[in-house]
Amino acid sequence: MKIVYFAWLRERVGVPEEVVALPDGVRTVGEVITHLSGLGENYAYAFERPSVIRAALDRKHVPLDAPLGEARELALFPPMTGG
Amino acid sequence: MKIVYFAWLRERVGVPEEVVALPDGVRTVGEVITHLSGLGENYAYAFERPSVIRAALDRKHVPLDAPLGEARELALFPPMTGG
Amino acid sequence: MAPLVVRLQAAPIDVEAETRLLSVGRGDVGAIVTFTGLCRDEKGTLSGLELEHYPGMAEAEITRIAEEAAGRWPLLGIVAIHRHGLVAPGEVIVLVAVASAHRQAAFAGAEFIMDFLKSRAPFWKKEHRSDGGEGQWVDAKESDEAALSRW
Amino acid sequence: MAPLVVRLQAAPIDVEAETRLLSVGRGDVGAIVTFTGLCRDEKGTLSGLELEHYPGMAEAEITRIAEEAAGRWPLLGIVAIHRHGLVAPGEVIVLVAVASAHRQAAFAGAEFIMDFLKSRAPFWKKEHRSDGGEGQWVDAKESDEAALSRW
Repeated sequence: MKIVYFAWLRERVGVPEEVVALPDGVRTVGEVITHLSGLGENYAYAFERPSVIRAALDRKHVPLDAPLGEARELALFPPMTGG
Repeated sequence: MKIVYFAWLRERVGVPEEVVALPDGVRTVGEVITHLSGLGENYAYAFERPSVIRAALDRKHVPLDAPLGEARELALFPPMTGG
Repeated sequence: MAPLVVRLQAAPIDVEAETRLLSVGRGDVGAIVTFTGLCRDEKGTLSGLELEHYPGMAEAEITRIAEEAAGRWPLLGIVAIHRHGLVAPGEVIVLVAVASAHRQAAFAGAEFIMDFLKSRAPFWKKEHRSDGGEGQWVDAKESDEAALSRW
Repeated sequence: MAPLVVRLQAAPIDVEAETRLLSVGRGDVGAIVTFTGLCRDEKGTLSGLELEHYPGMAEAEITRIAEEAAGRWPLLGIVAIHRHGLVAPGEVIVLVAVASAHRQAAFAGAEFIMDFLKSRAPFWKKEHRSDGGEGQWVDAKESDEAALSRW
């Protein structure tokens, strides 16, 4: 699955986007985050406080318990600070 | 006392301002309006609905039961429609 | 509070120039809310509005309202300019612009000033009809008086 | 609903030109509320803000918010323009301008759009420090999230 990162999440992970092969049991956004957290120190640091992470599937906001469904792009980012 | 009129009150009275000698018993704005109403048809028409009249004494809003006190200028006008 | 500009004028209002004063050369302003009230043509029936005012009281009353707003919210500047005389459709009748560090205060200040200006500043509008007929004085709206109760 | 302009741009925003579109050549607009959010310098400690956004989603999300506002109030036009990239103190980060026949709808529409834009549009601000040190990512404010509950 294509995953894109923004702001300090992007800086901590170290790449703006990547394609990640997800294990079969990973079906929700929250499960993706748990999976990513185990991929290395940079990921563990990026996701150390999962509760602050916001997510979008195919560019629409979703809660962390949202199923991935047929989505092609998952975006993970901190709370937004535009405006 | 100097009395100034605005908008349709000015049009109905027929003058923008005038000096009116007030009888001794006239001590409040409302009493001035009652007195003016008896001065002629134009006044009676202007003040036919006293409840819609707004007033200012020396350029400060006052209720109709406000005493005239030492005020030099009484303004009478319809509800305001600026902005 | 920083700059407070209150003015009545017969000439058209230069919204951009008046509003620019609120932020030029300063780094503390984070939000500016600008309200402009425009003359409508009421589906083509009006050629304009004649704005009558009470000289001396109008400017004082708007100043009083603006200072009240400055006391309620942390504002960094207020501009309030009102036309008098004949105004054509599409022209600005009133400009209220409020600066603050943050948006909530700027919005609240601008709405407060407009709500009180509508019902407390001594201006009256008379319609000028496109067909040349005698225009009517605009009636005050009860909703404008009611709007004050929330403050 | 009439014109809906939503745009992201790296270039400075021409507030006057963008807002003029809402009223030029029409007689039905009686009120325009304009919000501009400006880059603050935080008492001289910042040389600017870097605005990161999610291309593709940012414009779509602002459009969605603007259309929601247009469904709630009788609006006659909306302009919403957001900068991205580096913005200097005093420059406009975001412009939201809303036209309506009357002021209440224009104020409500502009505040609604700004409240949701703040917490829902995918933008993130990073500080650039005047002293050249590493700047921080701006933290989201709880008050911005809380502001949504009133709508």
